[in-house]
Amino acid sequence: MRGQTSRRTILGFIGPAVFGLAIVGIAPLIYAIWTSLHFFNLTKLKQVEFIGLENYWNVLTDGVFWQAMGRTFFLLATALPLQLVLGLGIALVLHKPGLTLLKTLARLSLVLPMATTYAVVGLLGQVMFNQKFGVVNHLLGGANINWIGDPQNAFAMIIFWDVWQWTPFVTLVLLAGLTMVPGEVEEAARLETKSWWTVLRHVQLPFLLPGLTAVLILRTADTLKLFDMVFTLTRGGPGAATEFISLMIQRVGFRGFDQGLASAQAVILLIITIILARIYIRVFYKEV
Amino acid sequence: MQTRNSLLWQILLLALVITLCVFPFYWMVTTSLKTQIVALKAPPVWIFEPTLENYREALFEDGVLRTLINSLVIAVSTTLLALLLGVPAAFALARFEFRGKKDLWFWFITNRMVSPIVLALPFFLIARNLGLLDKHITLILIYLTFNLPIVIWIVTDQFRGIPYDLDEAARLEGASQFTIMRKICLPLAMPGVAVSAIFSFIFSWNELMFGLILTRSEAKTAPAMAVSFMEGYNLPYGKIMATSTLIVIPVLIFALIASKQLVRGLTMGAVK
Amino acid sequence: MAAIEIKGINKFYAGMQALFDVSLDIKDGEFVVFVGPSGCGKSTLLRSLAGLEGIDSGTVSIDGQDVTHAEPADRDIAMVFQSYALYPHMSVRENMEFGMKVNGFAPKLRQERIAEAARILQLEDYLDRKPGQLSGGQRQRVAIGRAIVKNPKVFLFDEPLSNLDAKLRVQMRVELESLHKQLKATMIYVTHDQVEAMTMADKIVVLNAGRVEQVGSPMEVYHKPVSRFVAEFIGSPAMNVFDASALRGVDLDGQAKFAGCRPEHFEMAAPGRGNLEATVTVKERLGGETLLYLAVADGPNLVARVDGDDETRIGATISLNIPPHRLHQFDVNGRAIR
Amino acid sequence: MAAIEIKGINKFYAGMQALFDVSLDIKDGEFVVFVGPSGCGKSTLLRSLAGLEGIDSGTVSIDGQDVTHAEPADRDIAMVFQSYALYPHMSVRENMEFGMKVNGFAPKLRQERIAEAARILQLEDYLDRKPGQLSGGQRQRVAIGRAIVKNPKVFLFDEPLSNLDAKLRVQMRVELESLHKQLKATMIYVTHDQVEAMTMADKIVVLNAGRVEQVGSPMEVYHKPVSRFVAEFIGSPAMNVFDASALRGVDLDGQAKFAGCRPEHFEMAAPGRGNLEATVTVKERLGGETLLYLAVADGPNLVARVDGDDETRIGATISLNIPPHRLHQFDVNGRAIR
Amino acid sequence: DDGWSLKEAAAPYSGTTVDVVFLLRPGYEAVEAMLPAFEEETGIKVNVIKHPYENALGEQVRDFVAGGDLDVALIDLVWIGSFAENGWMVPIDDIKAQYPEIIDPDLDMDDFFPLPLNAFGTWNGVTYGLPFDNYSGLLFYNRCMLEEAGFDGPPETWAELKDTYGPALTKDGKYAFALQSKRNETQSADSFARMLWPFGGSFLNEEFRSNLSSEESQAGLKFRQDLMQYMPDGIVAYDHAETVNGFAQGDVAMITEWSSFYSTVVSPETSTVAECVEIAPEPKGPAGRKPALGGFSLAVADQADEKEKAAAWLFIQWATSKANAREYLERGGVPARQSVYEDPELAETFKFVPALVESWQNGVPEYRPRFAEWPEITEIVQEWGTKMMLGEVSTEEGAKEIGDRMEAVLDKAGYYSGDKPLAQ
Ligand SMILES: Nc1ncnc2c1ncn2[C@@H]1O[C@H](COP(=O)(O)OP(=O)(O)OP(=O)(O)O)[C@@H](O)[C@H]1O
Ligand SMILES: Nc1ncnc2c1ncn2[C@@H]1O[C@H](COP(=O)(O)OP(=O)(O)OP(=O)(O)O)[C@@H](O)[C@H]1O
Ligand SMILES: [Mg+2]
Ligand SMILES: [Mg+2]
Repeated sequence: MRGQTSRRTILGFIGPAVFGLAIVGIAPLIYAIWTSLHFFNLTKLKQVEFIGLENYWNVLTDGVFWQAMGRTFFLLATALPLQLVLGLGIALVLHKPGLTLLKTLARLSLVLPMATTYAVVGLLGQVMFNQKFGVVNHLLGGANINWIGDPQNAFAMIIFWDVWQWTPFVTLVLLAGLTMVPGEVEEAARLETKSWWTVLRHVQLPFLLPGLTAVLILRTADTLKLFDMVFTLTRGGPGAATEFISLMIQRVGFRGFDQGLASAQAVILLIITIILARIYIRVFYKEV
Repeated sequence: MQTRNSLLWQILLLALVITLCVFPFYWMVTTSLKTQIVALKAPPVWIFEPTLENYREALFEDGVLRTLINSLVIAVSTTLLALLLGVPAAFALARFEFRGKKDLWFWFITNRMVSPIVLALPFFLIARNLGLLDKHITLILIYLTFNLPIVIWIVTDQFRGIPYDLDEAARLEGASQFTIMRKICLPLAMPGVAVSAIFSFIFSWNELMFGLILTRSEAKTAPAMAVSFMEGYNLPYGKIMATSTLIVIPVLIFALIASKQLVRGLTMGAVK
Repeated sequence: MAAIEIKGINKFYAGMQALFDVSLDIKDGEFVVFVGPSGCGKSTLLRSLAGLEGIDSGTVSIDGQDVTHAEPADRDIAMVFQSYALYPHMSVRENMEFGMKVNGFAPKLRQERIAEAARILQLEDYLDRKPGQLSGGQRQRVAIGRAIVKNPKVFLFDEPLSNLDAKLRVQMRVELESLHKQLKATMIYVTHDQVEAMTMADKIVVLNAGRVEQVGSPMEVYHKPVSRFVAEFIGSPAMNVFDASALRGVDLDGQAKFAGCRPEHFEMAAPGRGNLEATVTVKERLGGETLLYLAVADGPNLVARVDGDDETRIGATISLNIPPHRLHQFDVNGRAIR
Repeated sequence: MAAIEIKGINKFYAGMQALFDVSLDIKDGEFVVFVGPSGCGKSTLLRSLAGLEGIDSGTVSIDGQDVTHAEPADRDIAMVFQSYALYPHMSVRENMEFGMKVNGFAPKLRQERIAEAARILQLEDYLDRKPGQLSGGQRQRVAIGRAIVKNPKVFLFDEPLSNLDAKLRVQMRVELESLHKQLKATMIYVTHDQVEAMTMADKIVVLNAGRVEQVGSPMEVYHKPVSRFVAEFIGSPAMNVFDASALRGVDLDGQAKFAGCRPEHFEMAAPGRGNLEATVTVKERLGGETLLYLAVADGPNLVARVDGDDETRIGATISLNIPPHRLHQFDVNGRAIR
Repeated sequence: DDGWSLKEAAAPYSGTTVDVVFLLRPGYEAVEAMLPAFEEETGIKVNVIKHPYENALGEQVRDFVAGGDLDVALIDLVWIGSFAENGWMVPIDDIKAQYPEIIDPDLDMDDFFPLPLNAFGTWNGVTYGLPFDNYSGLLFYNRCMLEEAGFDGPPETWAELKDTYGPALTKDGKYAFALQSKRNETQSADSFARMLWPFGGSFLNEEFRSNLSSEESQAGLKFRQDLMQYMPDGIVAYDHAETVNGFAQGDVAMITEWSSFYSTVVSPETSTVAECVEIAPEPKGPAGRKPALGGFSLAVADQADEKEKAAAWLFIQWATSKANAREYLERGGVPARQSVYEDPELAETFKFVPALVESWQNGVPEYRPRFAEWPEITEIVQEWGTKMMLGEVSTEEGAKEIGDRMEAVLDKAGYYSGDKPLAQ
């Protein structure tokens, strides 16, 4: 009977969302795709012309684009594992019984980074990581580390803030997954072994997979979209050390005004994201 | 059966987590109470005479108050709209069988992945043509592109976790699908709805790019205001941090109130 | 209060057939119990009657009206789910009220019916509690109450007492029986509990792998099973069925391949004079009665039910008689021979 | 194969006391059954033994060794959970193998044990299925198999058969008993099923609201309940307990406030000559036996268990005798008077 | 006086609203403070939309492209080519022709310093904007620190700054010099270009090809690399604010910054070295004194309707007028009116005035190329300029990258195919 709901009913439920999203999502996207096939520079609108896939070709052969892409994936490859490991660790501790008050407190404070505006994180980063008057160097025993002006350090700083901001999210998703493990299943495993790792790997992990997939998809998409925090913190600098793909697209599209090229870059970015999401779902989102 | 040692480790880790989460926030608040001279002291000072001058200036001279109200109106409206559109769609995805369901679900999710930079200019031009620039409604609508997917994702999973028995019982009693959703499933999916509302609110509240490009003054949002102080000429750190604090506090209150729901609603499909 | 006619129902799940040409006549006001092993299609049949499950062929009529394609809500049926399916966020009162509300009953009538049902089910003190604050038995009663207030033509119960402990089960069983007397509605009841089936049913329907195996009164299916399947399914402990050749001095039908006797129908015979000679291997004392597990040399293992005070020792050899009217005979396909 | 000594266990849940000073001696190889009403602390006690639940005072020793603070994994205990608690993502084989694998058993040994357990439990055909693809009974057997392959000193079963239908229950009960004989392990078994408790136990422990009410052999608790609570809890249908004043011509103890008699122990007397005069109100025919529900004028409602062929009519008045050795007497606090 | 008054001229336009983008800089704050008087007198409402510099161009471009609300174009020196080619501004002559009655008889175009008027008011011989917020690069130096190190005056040449002052002033966590080089317009305008011109280099040669690999350009860029040893670490992350802060906190002895920072470094509220601040023109290079030049003019936007155009003009004319120049200066702005600086007393309160006036005598208008392609080119310069400074590429490699990419942009724009005349 689950298959027998009338077409009209289904449409009634799902239609408004599809329609709404189509208008606000698809129409601009189509426009962007149209732009990507043109020479479309905001300051030279008199010269708009159809140039086929030239923008795409230019993007795909542009070393700077791929460097930004590489940087972005490097960030993903460093920050995401950190977030997963830390998030998992904290989730496991929070999941254990006992220490109720402290754990409630910890759970509440996890909300703080999540709720902090991304742009504010960058501003805060400027204040805290300032070489001279920043509290971070001060806490490191008066170290004189040049965080913002040194390519490696700036990158490390971005990783720090990304981890700071998103580990709580990962933690909460994984914690939710852990609470889904039936208590007796977990206990059955604890009768067999003392090793938390064995319990995690063989018993809890399968329950975490849907949440992990969600985290992977969302974090990947968000890293590829990462803009606000870096923009306010380093603006992609020093040099191009923290110029991630979205900063680059923003620069091309809104500072260089070449919307055609920027659209092409963005469309390529979207395709990459979708492919990755599909892969994640295929690899990880198996049914428990 | 926990050994004393493992307890100790847990306490340490939790303390570290709490400190790391809270400290930047603490620093933001204290910096917002400093004058520019104190804020720039090296090494940084921990004890100083706090001033509310930054807040006064931000709120009453630079119009941060108005942008906060704008952000509030926009974030609340878009969240409500996303729930209004998303909850029924989630119900359909969880409860009905129809062709292309999986693809439709994925398409919804895909919207969450589109970079705002792609949509910003087209939306700007469209909004301009419709006379919708610098209007709340514009942001309320475009924020749907990332709120609706989140609502649909989380709420679909919550609906899936509700025993189908309940639907059937209600159907036998003559309830329509809409009544079943509203009276039976929605109350039970509340944790998920709450979480999706929190995230929807947080994401909208924090959004910068659209806010920067699609508004100017009438509908200017708080994050757009905060970065507008970032003139390379002069960085009024105290004022920036005061604005930041003002931005973070509402969403924080909102999130803390609802934090009880957070874990229950974030199962992301782990219900099996 | 309605007669139900089921004609030739077939039901498939994703290519797998769950019901095979099921036909049944249920009289107005009858109490019908469906029994059968797990997975035989009891719930499927019930759900098909309710309209919760579409059927692939066949018809269902209620009171002479074809409802095969009617919406569940239009069939005037109430169903009590095995899992209760109470709305967890509504109070007991709201649970009962919901159906009447969506059907536009006047508030006054709603309150009257709820009060009446609560009285019958002794739920008066719990009307404002949520299901989570009730014990299993109380939840069960709420689920029944939700069905009662609807005042339907037909009640469907899907294993409604399976989650209760022995004592509560007995209580509830008696309550349901008196309810049936009071309301005179047609009731269809799925259970895997022998005692429930035997005590409550006007008519028992034994299902086997999606087919109706036998329909009859409790005593009929108990005393005159049409097949080995029914014989072994009804009664606890089950009927002893064994190769007919193990019997001595019994007049068997020519077709008889298997013989059967219920544990409680064996009679002790003088040593060497019975139809079977057996050794006691295990003795289970249940208080009021005792089960003897018996081994027949080169023959079947049997169970006999004897008095609670029985003094037979383990290892003892005893001689058993099967009174002729207690003997069941089955042919090679397991069909009973009369 | 281990003796278990429990001394003065107290257990609190968030301020609420769940176990009160529970002490028990369980001999090596004994089969002990815990019974008691829902919420009385059976599971809590079992879980405390397994170390899954910390206790607030008291000690637990296994084989003379204090394990009060040992990790669950170090107690050499296998537990079969009421809900099976199978690992949903592992096949039957992997479910059984998991414990051995993490404890570093050699692959060959693992396969041998699994094969052996699968043979005993008739699971050979299902080894590669996931739990979701099994019927309830099969899942149950996998859970037991997972315990068996561990070859532990102590087995704990928490209502392991509660989800099975009557037939499967009987089968599994017998299988568990023979397993006990074969392995000679100490087994502790929680159930609310009367038959299981009576047939399987060497020793029954009756729990009431977190306290041990009585410990004894099945026949002891059946025939010599120490309190009204035990008397009414053990046996189905329950013992009839009523105000002693309703009895005629019986020699009662001076302290006796309540009298009791089990349904199966009434004897028919000549009209007017029994200890009680009663009217039959309801008659339940269960096949092998019949239950008579009786009303005593101005007195209690009783249940009597009589022969399956009993011909008494509803509405008939009958006279009942209680043989003196079948009469139970309780004082005003519900303690049995001997 | 022929009886012209602002009030009367503005009467037909009373009630009109003029939308204009302002920056968060001292000159704009000065005018904002003066605005109520204008609004009261004219009945014209000026709606100020504030943006940081980095956002101001994008905001305006989008608005003009979409036919938005802005009635005034705020034109940076490097934007004028783009704005003019897109027809987003109205030439002043057109205004004069169309609205003769609102032209202030005392407009006196000749009173503007020719350099700013030419550089950020004029394109291809047509004047669109009146100089409003005007900068010249100046050398700010900390007299006390210099004296302590034994210098009694500022360096005269860049080489002197590096070779003599550099080693002497860089010690104990203090630095001789700081050059704001953050990767945005600051990098190309304040850092990269600043070192090209004094050494005889330039972005482009006569044929509009890259001149960055020329000996002179390379000399300048190499000099910048060398000079970094006397600058704080992470100078590539320094924007104006950090540089000025460093100076104001006494960590840096000398900076080359815009005139408009004067108020910041002499105010005790923001500076700990207010007493020691002195100003000099930027040092000379082998090619002479070529100080940085920057600034903004205001022009009437083409998209405004008739009334708004008139009102916009009235506002622009008022804001840049001779009559208001003194007040503007005193409130922290830097007017481009020659007449206002003639008062000799001024140099005592505003120490930067002599240096400023001197700088505007011999600046380079095309200090940064002003053509329409600059927004794209500056992005290229910013990226590779910072990479050079970080040592990720050599000055030669960097110059080549910038050159190639810049030429590609120019090629696409049609300069080489002859579709477009070689501007400037
Ligand atoms: N939704 C479904 N999809 C596919 N097969 C199903 C579905 N529901 C039931 N079945 C199959 O149909 C058959 C009958 O199922 P049904 O639930 O009617 O059994 P039942 O008699 O109620 O058993 P039980 O006593 O265990 O409740 C079973 O073999 C079952 O596996
Ligand atoms: N985690 C817990 N927190 C608080 N109270 C609990 C918890 N677990 C059990 N209890 C309480 O402790 C008492 C004993 O519970 P326990 O689970 O041992 O009962 P039980 O005898 O196993 O009952 P059942 O037959 O219903 O399984 C009950 O009153 C129960 O409400
Ligand atoms: Mg069923
Ligand atoms: Mg229990």
